[in-house]
Amino acid sequence: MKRKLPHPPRENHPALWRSFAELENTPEFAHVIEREFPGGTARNGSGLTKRDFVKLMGASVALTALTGCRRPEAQLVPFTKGVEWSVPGKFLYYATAMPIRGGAMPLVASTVDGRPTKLEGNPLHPASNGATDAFAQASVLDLYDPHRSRAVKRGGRDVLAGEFEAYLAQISEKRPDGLAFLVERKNSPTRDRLRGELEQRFPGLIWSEYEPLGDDREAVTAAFGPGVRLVPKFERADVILALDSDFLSSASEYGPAYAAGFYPRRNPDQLGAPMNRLYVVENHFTCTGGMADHRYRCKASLVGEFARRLATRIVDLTNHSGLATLLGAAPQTKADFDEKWIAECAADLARNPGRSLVLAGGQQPAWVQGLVFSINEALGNHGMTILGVADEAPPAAPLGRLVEAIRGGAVKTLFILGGNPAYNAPANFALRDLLTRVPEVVRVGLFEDETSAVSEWHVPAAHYLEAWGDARTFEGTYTAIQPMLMPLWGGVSELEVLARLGGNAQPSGLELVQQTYRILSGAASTDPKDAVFLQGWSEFLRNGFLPGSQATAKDLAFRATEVVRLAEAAAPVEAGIELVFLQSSSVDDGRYANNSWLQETPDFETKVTWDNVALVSPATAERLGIRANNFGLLQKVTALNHEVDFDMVADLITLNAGGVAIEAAAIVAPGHADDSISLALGYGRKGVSALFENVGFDAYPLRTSESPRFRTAISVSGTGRTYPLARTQEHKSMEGRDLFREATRERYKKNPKFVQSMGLVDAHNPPTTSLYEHPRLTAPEQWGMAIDLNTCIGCSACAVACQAENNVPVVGKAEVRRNRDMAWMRIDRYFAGSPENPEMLAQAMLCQHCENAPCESVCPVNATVHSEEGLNLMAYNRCIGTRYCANNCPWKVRRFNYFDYNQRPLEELYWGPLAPKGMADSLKMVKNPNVTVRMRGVMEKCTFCIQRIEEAKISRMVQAGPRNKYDVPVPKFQTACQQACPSDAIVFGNIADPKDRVTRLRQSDRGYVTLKYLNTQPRVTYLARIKNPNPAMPDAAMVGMANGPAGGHH
Amino acid sequence: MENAGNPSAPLYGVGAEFATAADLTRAAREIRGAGYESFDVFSPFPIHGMDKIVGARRSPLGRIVFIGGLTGFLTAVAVQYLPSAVIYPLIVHGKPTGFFAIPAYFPILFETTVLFSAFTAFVGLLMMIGLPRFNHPLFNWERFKGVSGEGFFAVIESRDPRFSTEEAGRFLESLGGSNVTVIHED
Amino acid sequence: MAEGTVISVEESARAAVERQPLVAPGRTMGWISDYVSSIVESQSPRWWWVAISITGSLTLLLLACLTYLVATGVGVWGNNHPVGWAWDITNFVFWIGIGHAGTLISAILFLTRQKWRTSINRAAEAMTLFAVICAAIYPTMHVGRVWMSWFLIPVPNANGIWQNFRSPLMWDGFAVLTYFLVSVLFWYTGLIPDLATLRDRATTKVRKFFYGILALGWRGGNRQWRHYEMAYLLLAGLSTPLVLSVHSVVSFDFAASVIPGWHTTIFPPYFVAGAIFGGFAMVLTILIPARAVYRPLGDLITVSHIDKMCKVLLFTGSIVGYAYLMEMFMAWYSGNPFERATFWYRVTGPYWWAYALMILCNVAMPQLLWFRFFRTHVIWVFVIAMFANVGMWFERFVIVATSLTRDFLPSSWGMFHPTWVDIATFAGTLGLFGTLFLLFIRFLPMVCMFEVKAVLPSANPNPGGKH
Amino acid sequence: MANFFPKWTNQLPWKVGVCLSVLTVSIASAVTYYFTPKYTKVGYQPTQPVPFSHALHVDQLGMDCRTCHSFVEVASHSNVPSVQTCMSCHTQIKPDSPKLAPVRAAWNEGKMDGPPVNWVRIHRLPDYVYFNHAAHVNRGVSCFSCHGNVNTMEVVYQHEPQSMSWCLDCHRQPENALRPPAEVFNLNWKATSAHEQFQLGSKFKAEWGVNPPTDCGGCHR
Repeated sequence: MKRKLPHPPRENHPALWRSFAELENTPEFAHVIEREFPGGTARNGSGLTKRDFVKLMGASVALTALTGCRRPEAQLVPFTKGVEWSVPGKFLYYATAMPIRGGAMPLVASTVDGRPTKLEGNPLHPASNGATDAFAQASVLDLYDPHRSRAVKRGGRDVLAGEFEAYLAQISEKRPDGLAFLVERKNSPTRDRLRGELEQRFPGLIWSEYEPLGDDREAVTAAFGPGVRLVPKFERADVILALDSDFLSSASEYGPAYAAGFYPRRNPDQLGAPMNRLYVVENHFTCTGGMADHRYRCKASLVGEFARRLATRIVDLTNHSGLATLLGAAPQTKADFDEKWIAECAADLARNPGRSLVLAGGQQPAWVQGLVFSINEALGNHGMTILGVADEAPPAAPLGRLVEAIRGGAVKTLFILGGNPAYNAPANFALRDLLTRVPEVVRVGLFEDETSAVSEWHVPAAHYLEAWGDARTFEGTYTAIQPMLMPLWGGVSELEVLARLGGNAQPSGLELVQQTYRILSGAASTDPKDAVFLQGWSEFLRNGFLPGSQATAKDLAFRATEVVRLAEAAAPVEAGIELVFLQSSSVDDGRYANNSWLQETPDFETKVTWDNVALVSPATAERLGIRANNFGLLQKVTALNHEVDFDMVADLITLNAGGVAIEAAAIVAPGHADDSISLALGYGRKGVSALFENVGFDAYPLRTSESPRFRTAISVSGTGRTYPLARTQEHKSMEGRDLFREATRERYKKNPKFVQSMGLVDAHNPPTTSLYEHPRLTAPEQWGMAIDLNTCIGCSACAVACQAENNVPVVGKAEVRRNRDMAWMRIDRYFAGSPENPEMLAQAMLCQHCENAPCESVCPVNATVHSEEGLNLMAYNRCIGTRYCANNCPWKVRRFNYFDYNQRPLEELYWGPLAPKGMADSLKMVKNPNVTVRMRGVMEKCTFCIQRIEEAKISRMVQAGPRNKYDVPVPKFQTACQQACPSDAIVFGNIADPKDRVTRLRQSDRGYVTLKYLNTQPRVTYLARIKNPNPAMPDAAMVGMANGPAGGHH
Repeated sequence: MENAGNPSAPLYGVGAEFATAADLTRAAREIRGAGYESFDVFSPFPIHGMDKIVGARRSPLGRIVFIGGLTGFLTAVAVQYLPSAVIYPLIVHGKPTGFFAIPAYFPILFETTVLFSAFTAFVGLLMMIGLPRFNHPLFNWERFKGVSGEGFFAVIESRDPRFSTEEAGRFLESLGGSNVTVIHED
Repeated sequence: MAEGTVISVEESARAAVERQPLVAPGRTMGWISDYVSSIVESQSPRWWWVAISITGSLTLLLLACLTYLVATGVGVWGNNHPVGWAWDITNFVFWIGIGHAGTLISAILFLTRQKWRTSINRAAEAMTLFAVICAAIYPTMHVGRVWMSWFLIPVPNANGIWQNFRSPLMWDGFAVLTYFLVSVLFWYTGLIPDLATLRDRATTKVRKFFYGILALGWRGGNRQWRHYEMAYLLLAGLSTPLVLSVHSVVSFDFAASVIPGWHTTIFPPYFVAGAIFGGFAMVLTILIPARAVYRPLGDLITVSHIDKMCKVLLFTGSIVGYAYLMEMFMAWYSGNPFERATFWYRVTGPYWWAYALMILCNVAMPQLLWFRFFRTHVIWVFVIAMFANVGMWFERFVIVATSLTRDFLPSSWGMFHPTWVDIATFAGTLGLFGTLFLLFIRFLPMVCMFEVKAVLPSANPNPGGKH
Repeated sequence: MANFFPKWTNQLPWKVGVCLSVLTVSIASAVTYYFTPKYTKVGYQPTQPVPFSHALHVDQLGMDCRTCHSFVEVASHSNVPSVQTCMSCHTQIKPDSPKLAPVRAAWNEGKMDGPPVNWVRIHRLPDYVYFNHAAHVNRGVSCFSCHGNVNTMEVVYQHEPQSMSWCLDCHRQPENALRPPAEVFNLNWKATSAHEQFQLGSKFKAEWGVNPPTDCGGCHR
């Protein structure tokens, strides 16, 4: 029956939108969409428009329907003006790049309705294999961080942006002397160009760059002359020795860019290229150390000595004169190493001249790096596995020189663009106090932080997704940085500030970059209307880089004498306990302290979230009386009980050096070097934001400019107090369950089917059969995944990517402590072997999408059932939250929303309805519109990115139209984790298609499923890890033995 | 003989009280012997073997309950099997949806059968003994209160063809009944 | 007749020396009615007011906790990621277990003609109902979205989707609901004649009215008794398989899963035995104080009753002990290392103390009941029963929670810590249970009068004949 | 003494019983009728800021749905036309009709910075439901199937319950909805008979490999 229910006349309440797609015609929004032509947008001053712009954006949340018959009125607000290229609700992809120390990480940003929600690698780019790291994945959250600074401040008072622009204009006219710049290390041609202009405009200008974790370039310049950068060629290296160098993780300046070269050589099934061999010498477990075929524990301060001993062996083997003379000059320190280890390692290197590669950590003392260069020289690796390229970036003054200038009172006006030197500068500079001596400090930064506190001006900076820019990647390719939307809170970009100082009254980032592009591309005409130019330019933007712009190769002329001079300057290392400064896998050097995705991503080794901890070896812990944690009782460390850490509290210790003392929570780290303590930088920040106040411990106070990597002669004392830690994994041992399987290359050759002989029950059970016939999964697409443990290093990029793609909520430290983290994708980390020097095993764990899924049969309401395509589905809106499925999941990958994590402030979860409801408007913008935001009381888990699967299938249908859709192939797509993985360890696809790569991998000899004997038929296959030990090495017997000497036979 | 209830109101019957269960049993046997049809004996607890004496057949309740149970069983089949196997089968835990899914349905088949049976038993009971009935001529008889304490009563009802007030009263007295009373409705 | 009486005298004499009578000699039917009813008819004693004010406030606490839970989220409990079920389901199984003695005593002992049941079955049945009410709170409230739990009811809806009857939780829901309803019917049917007693003795208008309504106009005629007895027999017959099925179904929640320590075929008999054990323990815990307060009850609930219940306690306790052993043996015998590890952790792992406590309370302590001394000394019995109550709670905790703390993947092992809400909620259900029981003894006959009368010698219709 | 309860109370139990059963039955039927989307949603017809008549534009002027809902074939979401679209005609036709005031306000002499037109949403699915227009209209499912004869509506109202079971009916038996691709946007097209529709539908279903998802994943992500 048909009734008309005329709706009561509308009252004027703020409109609501179901989808952001049909939003608003406000000028701001129009501009956002037209990110291509942002010139002359009203950015200045009026914070108001910005705010309701954000309000509009925020409105993209779904409606909450009232109960009862009267329908709440919702409104559709169409664009007033159609926006070109934007199709409501469809993703648009733009090439851009994220500036990093070494240059840039090429990215593709997925934007929906004008807001970027997800970042992926740019597969077209020569310096990228389409992968990213955790930081890049999480940087999109920084963009929307509600704690970002929003207002221009002078002397702590809000002022209009116009005032700051006037100030800049006045400087560029008056041309005062004593002008200085302190900037982050970037490789941006436009910035260099503007800098050049400024240097002419302001003679005597000091341009200083500082990166707390940047590689020290001094040694390179000394060894190969100025303007040279080294590019290692891993694909050519058969033997690699990493000396305190974590080149695989983002800790290296060039991040996962190296991966492309390295991982293909780790594949034992690869024909042609033999599997490479990796030696690692380090004091604590790094991702690289986890991959090592042979790993040697060594104090970071003794790595130099280790290199010297190695060099002597190599001299014996190669009689290289240059190296010999250098050895004469190198300082000697007493240390007892496993000489056999060194000898065999040296022999292995010497056996492979020109095909070996020795790397030293970028922050090791200059002479150590010099020594390593000359080892490579002796091995004839230069030009073979190590190439030199021209370094276009003009040299900048080190922070030291700026500091002297400030001390001398030569600096009148200091521009600090980005970075946070007041917090992370070397302690011996006492920069925080120095800055107060500078008459005018102008600070442009994303957050109001320690540096803003001591600056006259604080100006909100534009996020790299908000402003035009450019960069060179580590091998020199000229790369575009496109903004995805207008600055949310009116940030200004570094380039604009420089341009204004250069006298450009109305600078536009676009034009600035275009000019640089013209120069670099050698475009004949400089006329922006020129068709040829525009065509090239749009090409440049579409691909994200300028083809053939790689830096010119330079042959490496090794200058032994310079290196000798470095060595002579160096002194032997003092004995005693050392403190090693690490890059945090969560907050880098502290710049991501406000990024909750990263804060909650467990450290790859300790699995600690929201904190940094001091890592100590079992032996040292025992000596210092640091207790390990068993069954909730802190106990003295003995060989027996550092197996388990339950009930996460740790001893607080005091680290004292040169009269400066810091506190830190200490935990026992297997495989850590003795007499050495590792502490990640970037934590313990004050006044960043309420939520992250006093998380972790600040290690910078002990860090000096002389040795950025370590501090020797540390005195350690207990405090008697303990500190609560939030760890997502408490157990270290695999308990002989062979969830992770590995073997040596030899064994693999001898018995290619070795994985089948592993696994407690799996190996011996008769083939599991069912009583009844299983319903046949009929769809032509059957989704499955293969994870190659051989190349997975546990870097967590996949985990963060999953969080970004699937709107996985953050729960905060307190909740993680209650074992309520929500990660759909986690990295299980086990240790195998002796606690002193074990192997580290990293295993990506996610929903296995079992064909016979135990979780399904126990759900009383059919909220989780199976799809025809073999997906284990989870219907949130049907779930009532009995948690039975999670209990019955052998892999424990299901996650339950114990609270309304999306809607309530994390620190007020227990206040229930009394706490304010709703999330920050800007945080709504980062949510993926294609994934439901889960509410309290429902179960959730990995869906194999079903939204991407469905998108692909639908686009096939659209393409097929009135034809048989099965004649049209499903367009290629990747899951978020697969796309992010730098080592290509995750492969997803259709296992019903024999040609699909995943099908081949599932059938490979190394392939196995965990807990096979349960006969749940998982759709996730793991490929066993193959190690490539050197039989002559003393520890060879211990390598590849994660499943026990018997290799799994129990 | 005293009266109970409203003498002008219709007559219900004549009742007498007995001392012990044994006396009542004996009395019942006699009354039956005298050929009375509609009479009943009242006691604080079920007297063993009384049914035989008053010549009552076995209660049919059992058969009724069986039907109730059957209904419950079929309901459960309809609620479980049809939707999950026939109307809208889903792939759950790779388990069959057809006939071989039946074992999973046993618990509820059983529970529902018991539930329906129990309710039939209770409702059936009430129907057969004509409860709830709050008003009854017997309640007019003051001494009858004792029936739930330690009193034993026999009542010959007026609807018995051989009934006559005097005769019945005398007869009961002759059986050793005390406080013989004529019971009227109110 | 005469000689018949002689024989009966001799008989009863022999009986007197052989065993304690079920009802102390010299107690007439009148006395039974008078005394049992007087408990209900007299003024509430002071201790009653004290007791109910305590339990009542605990009940309010329960309400507060549940409100907080639903308004805030399941997170206010200690449940976490490996441990999705903890105190909630532990308490559920605990209460359901207690709810078993009642129907068992009534039904099974009735069918097996155990006359000694008569004076305790009423209280036991009442206890069953109250325990099941407490139990039902947990599965209802532990779900994440209580307001959506109507999804569990198979009614046609606009979503065109049906329940999953393969889920043990569905079985559970039906079993518990059925058990509750059938127990209510059984209990009420048994009450009708006694309610009539109260009705007939009632003096005030209010009592006349309410007991009159409740008694449904029962007249105690043979026409009613014969159907009544049949109905009672049928209900007893139905309840007997039911009571055995309910806890078996509850155990399916665990037995039907894949988790080591849960996935065990021994569970159904093991759980039922445990339930009877716990149930009888609770009956004793309640009746012994009641006996102490209402002294003359001692003549109805005699030492011989307690002695008999102790024997049941000893028997079931030993079955439970055997089950513990069997679990261990099977874990070892299966050769499945996951099984082995789980049970090894139970004994040696972080929760070893819970396991030890369980063994002490459920297996060790009841062994004392081999000795007549302990069976007949009420204080001892009470102490042992208390141990059994505690032990049964820990058995459920060990099975439900600690199995989850360590299952297949060591990476996801974790501990469970109760929050104050967990504790307060449990205390609250104890309060609710107490409140309901106190109300019961104030307003309903605690002992089944008509059945007790029926076992008196004077109830024999033909004293001459042999019965 | 007399009975405590008067005679008439003997009838009470039956009366109460009958009343209760009648009550429960009526409540049940009321709920099933009044609280289902069929009743609560169908016929919802709010007043719109601009009295736009589909009947006029489609039936009389013969405009195609896609003229205004331009993205329906490519996007998950069928867009409401931008003011630009309206004004592309209405700058010439009825340029100053009072009905168009809100549109002109938003248009604002082509500066397009006026207050947006707030249309009232009629068809609304919950936010956990992902419906895709493109997937349907490209595969022979007409607008008519979900929106009814919008072409004849003076003021648009909701024509179908759009409840989950309603969706499933079609997903389980797409034969009843599939029509020739050419007729998808022709809301007047009708198969001559249910039988013919079924024939046609089955044919298309086979030819196009139409296999609509009937598990959760199809719509819930």
